[in-house]
Amino acid sequence: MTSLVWLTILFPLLGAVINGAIAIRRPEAKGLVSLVGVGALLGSFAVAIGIFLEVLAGDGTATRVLLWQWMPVTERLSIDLTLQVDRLSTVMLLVITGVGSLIHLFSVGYMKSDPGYARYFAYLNLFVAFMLVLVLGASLPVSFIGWEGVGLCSYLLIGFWYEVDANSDAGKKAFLANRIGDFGVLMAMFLLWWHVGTLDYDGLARQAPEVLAYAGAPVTLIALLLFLGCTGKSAQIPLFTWLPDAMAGPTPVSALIHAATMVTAGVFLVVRTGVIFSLAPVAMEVVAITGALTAFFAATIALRQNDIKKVLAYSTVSQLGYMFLAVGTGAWAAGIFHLVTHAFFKALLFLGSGSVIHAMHHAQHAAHAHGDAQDMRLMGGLRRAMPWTFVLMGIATLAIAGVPPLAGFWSKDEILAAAFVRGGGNTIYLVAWGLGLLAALMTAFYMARLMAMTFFGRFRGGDTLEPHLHEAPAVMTGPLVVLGLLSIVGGVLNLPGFAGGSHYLAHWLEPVTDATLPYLDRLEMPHGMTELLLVGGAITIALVGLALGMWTTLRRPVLTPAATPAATGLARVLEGKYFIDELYQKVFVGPTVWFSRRVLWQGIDQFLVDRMGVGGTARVAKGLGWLGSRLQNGHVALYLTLFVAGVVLLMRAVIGGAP
Amino acid sequence: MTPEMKGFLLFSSLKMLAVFTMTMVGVALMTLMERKVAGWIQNRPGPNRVGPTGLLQPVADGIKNFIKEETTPAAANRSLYTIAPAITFIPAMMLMAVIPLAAPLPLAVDFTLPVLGRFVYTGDLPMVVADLPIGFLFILAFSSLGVYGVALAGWASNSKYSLLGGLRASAQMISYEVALGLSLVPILLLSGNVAFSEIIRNQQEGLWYIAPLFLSFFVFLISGFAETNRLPFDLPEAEAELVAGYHSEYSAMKFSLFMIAEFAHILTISAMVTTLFFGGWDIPFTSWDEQGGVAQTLATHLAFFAKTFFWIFFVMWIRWTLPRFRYDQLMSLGWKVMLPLALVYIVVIAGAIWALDVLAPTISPTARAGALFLLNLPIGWGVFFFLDRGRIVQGVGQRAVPIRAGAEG
Amino acid sequence: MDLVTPVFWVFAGWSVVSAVLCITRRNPISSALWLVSTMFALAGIYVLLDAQFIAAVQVIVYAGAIMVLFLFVIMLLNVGDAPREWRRWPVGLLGVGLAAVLGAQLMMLGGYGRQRLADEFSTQPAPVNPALVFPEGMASAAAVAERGVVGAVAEPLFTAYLIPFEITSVLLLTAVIGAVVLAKKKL
Amino acid sequence: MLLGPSLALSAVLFTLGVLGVLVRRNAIVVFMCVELMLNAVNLSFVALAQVHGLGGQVMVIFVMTVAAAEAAVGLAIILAIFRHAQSVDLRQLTLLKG
Repeated sequence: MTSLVWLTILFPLLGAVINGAIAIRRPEAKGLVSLVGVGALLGSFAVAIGIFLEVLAGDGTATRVLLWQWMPVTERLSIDLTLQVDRLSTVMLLVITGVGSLIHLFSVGYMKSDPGYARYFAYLNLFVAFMLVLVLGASLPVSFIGWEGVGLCSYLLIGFWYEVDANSDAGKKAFLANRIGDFGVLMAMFLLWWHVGTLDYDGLARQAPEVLAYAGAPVTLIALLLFLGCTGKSAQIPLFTWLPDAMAGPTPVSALIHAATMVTAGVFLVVRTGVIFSLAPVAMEVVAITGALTAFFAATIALRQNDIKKVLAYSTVSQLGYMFLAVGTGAWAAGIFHLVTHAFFKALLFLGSGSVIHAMHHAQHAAHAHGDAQDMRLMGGLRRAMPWTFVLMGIATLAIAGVPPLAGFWSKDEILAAAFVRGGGNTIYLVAWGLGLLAALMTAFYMARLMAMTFFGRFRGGDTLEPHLHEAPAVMTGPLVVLGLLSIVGGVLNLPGFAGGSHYLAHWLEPVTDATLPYLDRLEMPHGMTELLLVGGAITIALVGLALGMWTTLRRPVLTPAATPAATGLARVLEGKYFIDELYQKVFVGPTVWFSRRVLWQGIDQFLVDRMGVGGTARVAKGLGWLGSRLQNGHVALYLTLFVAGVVLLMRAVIGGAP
Repeated sequence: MTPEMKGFLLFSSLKMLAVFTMTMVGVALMTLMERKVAGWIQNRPGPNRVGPTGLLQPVADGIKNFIKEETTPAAANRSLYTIAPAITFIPAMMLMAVIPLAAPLPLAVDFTLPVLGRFVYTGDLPMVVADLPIGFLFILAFSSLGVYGVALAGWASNSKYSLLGGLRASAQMISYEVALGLSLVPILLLSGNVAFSEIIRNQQEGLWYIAPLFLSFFVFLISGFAETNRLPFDLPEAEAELVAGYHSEYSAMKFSLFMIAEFAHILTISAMVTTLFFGGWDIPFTSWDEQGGVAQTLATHLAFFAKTFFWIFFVMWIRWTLPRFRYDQLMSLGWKVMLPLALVYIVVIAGAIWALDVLAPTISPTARAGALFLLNLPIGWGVFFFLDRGRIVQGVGQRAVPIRAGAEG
Repeated sequence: MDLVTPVFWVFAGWSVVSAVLCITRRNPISSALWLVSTMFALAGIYVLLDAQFIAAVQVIVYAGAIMVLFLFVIMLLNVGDAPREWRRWPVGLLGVGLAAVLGAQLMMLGGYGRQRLADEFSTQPAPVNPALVFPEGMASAAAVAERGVVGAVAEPLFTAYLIPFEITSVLLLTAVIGAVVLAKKKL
Repeated sequence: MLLGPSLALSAVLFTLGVLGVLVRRNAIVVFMCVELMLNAVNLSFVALAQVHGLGGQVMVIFVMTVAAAEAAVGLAIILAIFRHAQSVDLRQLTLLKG
């Protein structure tokens, strides 16, 4: 089965091709599109399960599947298209195909009435194919194909409703931010090739420690450049601004790409190249503190957002920060663990919000009303109309807030414990731990606020809409139920000792993560009192945050957008997302545009290249040609005379001073 | 200067003198002969007033030409007009210098003259002015120079008939020169040499080349007619169309130089045919003539003379028998028949010689030539069959209107 | 004293005088005839240089074919004496000067002996054995003595130079086609 | 052997050819002067063939072949030019004017 791993990529790729063809020739054949689109993912998932069972039975050694020689450049650098199946990629494989299947299924209901149905599924299938290439690639270049491919699909899907300028702008923004990160990855690849001479993950893990000095400048630079790519792809400071805008795409896309899979690629890459990072302690610190800061800042912004998807978007950025905090402390397994559980509950949250938006949208449609279907201030009391969605989103909220025994509790607790342990010897990690705790508090708070504004109280969207609110169809709630179950039980993957587990996932991943052990102290998880204190603190923070959120929101009636006074002070800063976008606009975009327009375009291109370079060359050539044409007066005699003169000179040169 | 060298120079000068005299006298007699033959063919006496049976007629003609008035057209290019007859005459005269007239004469002389000193010559004296190693290439080279005289005469006269005649003559000569030269290549292949003495010796050892190289002979003869501007190829001077062609404007001695050159060419062509295809001075069926000696030299000279005389007669015979070709027919005969024929024949002969050398390396020259002769029989028959296509060879009998038995009664 | 040297000088003088007349005669036909005369003299010199076959071919091809072609063209075009055939004198003077310099340079090449040529031709350090650089072929006289006039030239022509020989046949074919296409008014 | 005098004669004839090419303005005469130059080179070849083997004579044959081809094509071109311009005077033939 392992050798058939390429099937998992081939199915969605074929699905993309077929759906693309349908989108061009026969976009109204939605039944066929659903069959192909969902079927491809289910087929992929089936193969993935087969592979998983095989890997489960194996001893943890990686299997490499050579598809073909891609770039046989030299004897030393021969890049093959090889897929690598080990325990890490199997986890990613399962998450991507599993969650991907559910989201595809959900999309069948959500996108039912969209005219671009076939195009949507073509993009989505293509995305899954690229994502699988990313996680299955056995070397950086192969992964980079996927890395770029998912960026492309992300761009296509964010701008899916490209008729609206804002949507396509959001797509471009995402793409550009990703490009900045990709530059880092490319540079890192060049440097790795320069220093180590291989780009293979296996080869890197073996050879990098021999070639690159521990904590040396090259390895630190490489790690930081890789991390730059990760901040782009995973929306970390400073490249996080694109992710909230990416919510312009369809909600299932947000769930799949911008919550569950693509944005976690950065975390995955850091774990994949863990050896490089573990050789560069400074880079590790940067990763950890960046992650913690992102988690904190994104959480603060989420506090004051009113768009349901924006809240979830900042929540995603925040949770990704957690993951980077985890990998920054060297708790690789904790990072992957949180990645998995986060995929479950964040996908659930997004799909739930999708369900809500779907209901709001349909209600508005039925009542011929117009309004923002995503503004929470226009919702409220939806629990009565959408009990299933309410219950499932409640589960997800508890999970993300960190209430035991739901999945989020275990993974988040793991990360905070790791940061705390590292903080014992390094203040930076202690700061990161503190930021993480605060973020956890705020996470609970804003999630409670979201639940309260959406499902409690009374409906604020107007009386005409209320009768039309209803639960989503089964094809949409079905995946929600599955994800809800996973959110509840996901924690068993890596139960810690005090809960009767044995860090199963961490041990399972050891064949992959142990390569970093020689350069990184093993994390000795706290035991006994300390552990219980930490766990207790975490639970307390979660409960306090939830309670505070519920209380502050329900304390007084939520104001509709029209009635909301302009925010002031800190609230205004938070509502304005710290004005990061404006800052970037002023500091980077504005000068860049000015520089491009004035200097590069008008100065260099128009003046130097066009007028001086091309035009000048042409004019010089013309002038010389004019001079030459004076010489060419058509008289053969002149030509002959010049020719003979040339011969005389040549003779002079050849025989020189002959006697 | 050594006595041997002086002897060589002396005998060479004597041979030059002899050959020149012989050619001039021969040409003079040929003018008479032409008229006699014409008369004979046309059943009339021909010139018979000057001297016994008109024998002195050439002398009378010569005197007449010498004392006639020289005219030069006013618009002519005077220098070229004057030099053109000489350019025609000189190469024609030089051609006879390389043809062996008889078997070598064994000689042993040693004498002293009052002023010039001692002269010594020992060994065989070749009966040829210069036995050049380049042999018939010399003939080809000099006959090609004849074109200049004709072309220049035509052009320098500044008369349209002359110009047309000159151009026609030059084109014709150049065209047939190609076939002429190519027809000689099989001889080179067979004898392995271009020198006349070698060619003659080869024919003495084997057969006369008329047998093994029959088609070469055929092409050579026809091309020779064209080269000499003789009927049936006398388009350049076709009196009915061009008055007299390139020499319309010439008179007196200049005109007679053209005539002498033409007859010298006839002589040369006849001598060439004799030498190349009929064994030269060889007397057939005996090897007595190859022994060397005064008697042999005289006898072989007579043999050579007889053969040449026959071919001169043949040329005249043809002239008074056949009508003139049309110009385009002449050209297509040259380029479309003679040239391909000569080329193909070269290939055939080369292949046959190669096959003989491979299959029977030790075969005697006679047998070799005989084998080639056998090969020539079907080829010759085929060529004539296709060239003729039932027009001449099967001719009259077929074309005659059959008289039916019933019609008589 | 041998007879060859004086005869050579006779032919040499003849050829130079003819060449000078060739380039100075106004009438193109005279020029052509003087050129033929030059070629004829050269053929004589070839005989003296043991190249009898080349001499014959020189007369047959050059004098008998190429120059006749020239003569034809001149006659056809009927380009008589131009009233003033010479170029304006500064141009003429320039031409004479250039030609003089070139001639002087060519004469200077007389200073190139075998040894010097070998030294410059070879990549080895200075004094090289010329015999190694320029392997001696069979000299003309010896080859003629061995294989006859035609065979002497034919042997290298059909062995060592066979491919170039075949290529010249293609060249000739091309020239024939080209000439026909160019000269014929209507094909 | 006459090698030296032959080469000198060759040089003289070549120079005369160059001179003719430079000072004459009748295209046909210029062309003939080119032939004269070719002949001068042939003389060098033949003279050197005396010493260095018969390759020189073979080369002369090639030169003649090329000269024949050149004459055929060149004269055809001159004919065409004459038909076009009614002249073979190089001073009047300025079609190559740039």
